[in-house]
Amino acid sequence: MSAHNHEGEHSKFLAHHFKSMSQQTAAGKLGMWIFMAQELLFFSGLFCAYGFMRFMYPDMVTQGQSSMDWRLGGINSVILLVSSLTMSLCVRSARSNNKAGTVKFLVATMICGLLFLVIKGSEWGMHFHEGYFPGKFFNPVAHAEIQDPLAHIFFGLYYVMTGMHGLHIVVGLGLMTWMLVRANRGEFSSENYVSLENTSLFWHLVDIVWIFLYPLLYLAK
Amino acid sequence: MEKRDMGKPVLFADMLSSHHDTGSNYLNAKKGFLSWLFTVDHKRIGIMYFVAISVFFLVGGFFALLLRAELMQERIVNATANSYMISADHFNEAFTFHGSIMVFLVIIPSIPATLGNFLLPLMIGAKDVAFPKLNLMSFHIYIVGAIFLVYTIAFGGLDTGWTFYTPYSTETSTSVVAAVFGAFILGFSSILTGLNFIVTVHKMRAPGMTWVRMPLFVWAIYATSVIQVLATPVLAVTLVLVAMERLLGIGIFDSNLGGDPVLFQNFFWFYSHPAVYIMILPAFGVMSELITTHSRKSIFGYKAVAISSIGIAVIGFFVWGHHMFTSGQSALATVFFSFLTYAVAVPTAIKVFSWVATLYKGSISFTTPMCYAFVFLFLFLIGGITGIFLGAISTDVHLHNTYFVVAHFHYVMMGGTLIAWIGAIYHWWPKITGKKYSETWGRISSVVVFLGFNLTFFPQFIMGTRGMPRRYYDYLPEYYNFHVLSTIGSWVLAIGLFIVLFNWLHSIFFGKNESSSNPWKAKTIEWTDTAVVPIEHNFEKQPISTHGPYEFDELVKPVKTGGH
Amino acid sequence: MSETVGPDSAAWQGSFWLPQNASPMTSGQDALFYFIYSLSVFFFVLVVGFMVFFAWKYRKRKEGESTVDIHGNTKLEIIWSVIPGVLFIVIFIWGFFDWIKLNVVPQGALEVRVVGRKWDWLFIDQKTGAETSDLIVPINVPVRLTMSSADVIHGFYIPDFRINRDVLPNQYTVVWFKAEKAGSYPILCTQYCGTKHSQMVRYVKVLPKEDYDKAMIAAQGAGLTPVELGKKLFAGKGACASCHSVTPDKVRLVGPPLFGTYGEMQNVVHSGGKKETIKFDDNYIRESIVDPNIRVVVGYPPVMPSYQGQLNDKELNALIEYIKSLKK
Amino acid sequence: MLKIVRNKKRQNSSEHSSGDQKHSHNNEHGLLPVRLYVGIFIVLLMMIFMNIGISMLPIPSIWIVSLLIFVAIIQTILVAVFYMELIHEDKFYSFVFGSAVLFMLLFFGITLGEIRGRDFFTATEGVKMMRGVDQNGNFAPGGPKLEKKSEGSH
Repeated sequence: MSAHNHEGEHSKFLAHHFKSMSQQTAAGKLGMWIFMAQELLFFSGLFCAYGFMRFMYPDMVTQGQSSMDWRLGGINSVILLVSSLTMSLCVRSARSNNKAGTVKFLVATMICGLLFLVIKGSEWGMHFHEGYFPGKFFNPVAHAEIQDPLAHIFFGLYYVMTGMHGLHIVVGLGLMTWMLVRANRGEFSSENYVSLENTSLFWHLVDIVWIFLYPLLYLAK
Repeated sequence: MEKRDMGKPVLFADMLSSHHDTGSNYLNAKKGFLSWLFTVDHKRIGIMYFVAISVFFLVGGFFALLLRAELMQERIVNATANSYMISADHFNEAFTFHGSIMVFLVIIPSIPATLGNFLLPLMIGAKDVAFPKLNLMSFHIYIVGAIFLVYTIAFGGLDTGWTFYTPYSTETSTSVVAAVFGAFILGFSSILTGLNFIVTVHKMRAPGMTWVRMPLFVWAIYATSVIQVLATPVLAVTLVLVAMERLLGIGIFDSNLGGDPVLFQNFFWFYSHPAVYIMILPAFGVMSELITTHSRKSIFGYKAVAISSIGIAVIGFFVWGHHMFTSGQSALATVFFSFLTYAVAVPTAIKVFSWVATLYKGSISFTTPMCYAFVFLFLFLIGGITGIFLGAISTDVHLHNTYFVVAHFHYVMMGGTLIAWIGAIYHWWPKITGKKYSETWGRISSVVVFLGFNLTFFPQFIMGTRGMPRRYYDYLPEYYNFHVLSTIGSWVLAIGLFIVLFNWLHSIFFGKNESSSNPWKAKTIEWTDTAVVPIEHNFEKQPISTHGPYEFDELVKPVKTGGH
Repeated sequence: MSETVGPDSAAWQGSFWLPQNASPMTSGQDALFYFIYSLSVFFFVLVVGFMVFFAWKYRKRKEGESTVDIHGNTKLEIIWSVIPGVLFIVIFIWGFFDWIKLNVVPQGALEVRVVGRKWDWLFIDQKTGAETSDLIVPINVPVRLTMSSADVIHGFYIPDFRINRDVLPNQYTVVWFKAEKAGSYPILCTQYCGTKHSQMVRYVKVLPKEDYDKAMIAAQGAGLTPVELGKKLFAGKGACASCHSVTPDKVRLVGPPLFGTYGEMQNVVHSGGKKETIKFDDNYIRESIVDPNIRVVVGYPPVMPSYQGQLNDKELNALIEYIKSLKK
Repeated sequence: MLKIVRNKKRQNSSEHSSGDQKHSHNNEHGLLPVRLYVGIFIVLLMMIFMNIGISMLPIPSIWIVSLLIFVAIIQTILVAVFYMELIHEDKFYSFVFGSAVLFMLLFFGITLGEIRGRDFFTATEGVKMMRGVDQNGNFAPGGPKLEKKSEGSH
């Protein structure tokens, strides 16, 4: 990384309207944290809908959850946790100017993300196989164990929550591919790491949402 | 209904810069249509928002006149759906169109996007907002969402009102999913603008500018941005759930599938009440600036006015239930919401009293912005006071969903935010365009708007207390005279607003150039440290903030005889 | 839509602001309304007075004249925060007690079940089972309305009794009133519910005790011929009148006009899209009532709701007889 | 909570950074040791299995749900504080995240609280899931029946 001296602290990443790199980094981080606050409230709407459904139809929800396979959910939780670890280590290596480490951990995180999507897709496939389509398309096949017509609400909300979460994982993967390109170009250093750290913040938030989704959808009998 | 605002800025900018001889400024720094469309200069983005919002305001206003004209018609007994000037469905589409355009496209972005964009960096001594490209993206998202929403409502015939109440919105055959998607996109523009402003205020203030040395407009925009960031996502998720409700039928809000319509109202109003504070808080900020500058007096109780902005923003999140007092909401929630509605009324009262107290012992010049400030104080006072009627749960039973509510929110939103927006545009007109506007026509317009406004909406208060419900296109005969009065008033109001528009257009094309960089002799940085028309990077040298925003030259220490 | 237009533009009985107060038990809010009103006028005049006075007294006399540097006065600021605060709490508590009275139904109230449906009301008297489109109640007797909606949210609002509650499709909502003045008072819908939201106007008819009993017996439709019962169902319970016209001029409403159509050939379109021309006979009427969207008359939207399970056979036959009787 | 963690972190990072000679002087805050990340990872892993264990307990479901949510909140705090570097960031970011969580809980509390209290005045007014209502005010045949509770309440 170019050795920069103090008075000419005009590294090539400094935008014209910022006075110093530290101001630019701090602004970038604060912007991302506010975006995290906004994402949190976006998911809060879905969790509130889940709370309503659980209050109105307690027995239907437990019956609906009987079809959920907590083992697959557990594996997904572990995968996302591993991806969180690798993401943090990726940022750490970027900030200690270790380009190889950054790329290595970034790729590991993306693999975990893809694995998560594969498992989630297979779970959806299982439900479709049983005929548990969301909302008005809900017609469980003959041998399916859930026949209660009201269970379509649980599955409707299940697909919306996990679908929205999956969409955020896809967005996260897109961000990470862009980060991978920039990491290969060697743009990240202990001085200019804020976009990588923002991607990691986004990924950790997606992990936090799953930390709440998993017990509420799979475990809360 | 195609909007041709794109062409306007080109003509507008060339006209301006060609007359200008004072070297390069942000208007003539770059030429051509693309230089406007892809600019990251917060001042140009502010102007583009201003042009777009004015065009949408005209479109929304046209539908308001259409509604008023239909309501003036003589009553036809046993009227069928299309026995009046416009059919029942068209009337429903018209009030939905009027409501959606005015709320989503005009009044929420009006002051934060135009003046917030233009003034925030200037007022805190920054070169630009924290994320200029994000700022441009917000504008493009706004334009895409706006065209999408206007198109779907116009051709899809949306007739659910701007509130999309289920189960009507989940079972009507009109284009609800498309309109909901349009509003979803617009929500993002609001969130990203709010995010941009919060980071700008926190990280990019001029050296020496502590929080108590910031102009009150910046306080108000900061409080508005906090609400925009924390409330709009809940609207986004509500709209996603309504779209899922219609596409997949997931049954959260639709009662035929086991959902609960009152839950939708909770979700919707959790955003929409803070949204009305997104609308009015910037107007408060503008008022603090206008009244202090034009009465040459420092604001009365700076800390109280600043903290009350934040107070309104925070308490504003606890009061949404007063929109649902008669909707079958639980009794405990009703009592809780009524009490907190009064809690949020106190800071608003403090602000109004502080403005009037600022006038005391000032040197008040009746320029056009000051006329609009007085019109704001008068109308907002009526709007705020009628809110007290609606806050008490027992009087609200009789007044809920009647024309009393229509008059209340028009007094607060149009009498408040729109009048403050017009006053603010007049106030900063020399700085934005470098042109002089005609003072006499400005004052005439403020009088005509004031008279037209009161003639339009005061009869609606009387109709409301007498029991005329909202969103009616055919009503009982005893309300006829009030509707006639209100329609005539709407014409006078339209004339007033057109006078304002012509005044601005005339000033752009034929107005004389502004010679001084601080015509009102204000003390905030955007006047004192910039050229007549600010250069592209706002300041030649980084301004240092040494004094409070309202220490005017004429201020003199009060004589030590215990004078307060 | 109510054929009975009710008292057209009777002189306005009521004060300048509020309509007449025909159910004082529930409309105790007038006192609070006028209390807030007087406070508002006082504060409005006070603030605007100060504004105008300051604007005139301290207008700019000459350029750059000096003004006093006042940054605030905590004593004054505390006063003008506490006074509104206290007044607001007084208003809140007063409103709260009135509201409790509004919601607690006295014992022994007359039970009436209200069903709001798209663009009409139906009142079912629990004691006699009578179904009427206008609410007929005895004078000086508390009446409790348990309301629910058959499709979207409607708003049940009687301005003269100061009661107003949304009518929800998925839960009951309850209002009560005790009319103390005979007469006819409009019922209006206050929650937007579609095309004819503004024409769901019905009337509360407050009658002395004996007239009330007579009206109830008539309303039960005992001893009506099938055609008369069909006519009552068509306008009342079935709310068919809100979409089908029965007048000789065959005016076109939401649904096809029914005058003189019995026995005619009608071209209809199947739900699958296949067109066909059939005779407008008993079976087609019965099928259209029970399962309307199977074969819809060409040129009309398939929006008719199904009455399956809501009209028993006697009522179906009565309706068919009534439609048959609609000819010159 | 944050304060305790921060003090604990300060001692171990000081003896760590003294060990780790290379000082990158310009970044505002030191790097957390890799061992800390892996340690937090293992703790979080334990918590996932603890959650699965809780869901197997034979206790009433309201307890299960609250325990699960409690464990999830602890996990969230750990991820936020260590993985999202809140520990040595400017305290304002924790304030932003905290206020977002606060507004989320406010939204939950009032909305879900409101649903419970609807039949406060009259028993029938409560939310009973009824599909479309037929002429006699009973709900249409397809919907779940309103159980015949006593009409006359206080």
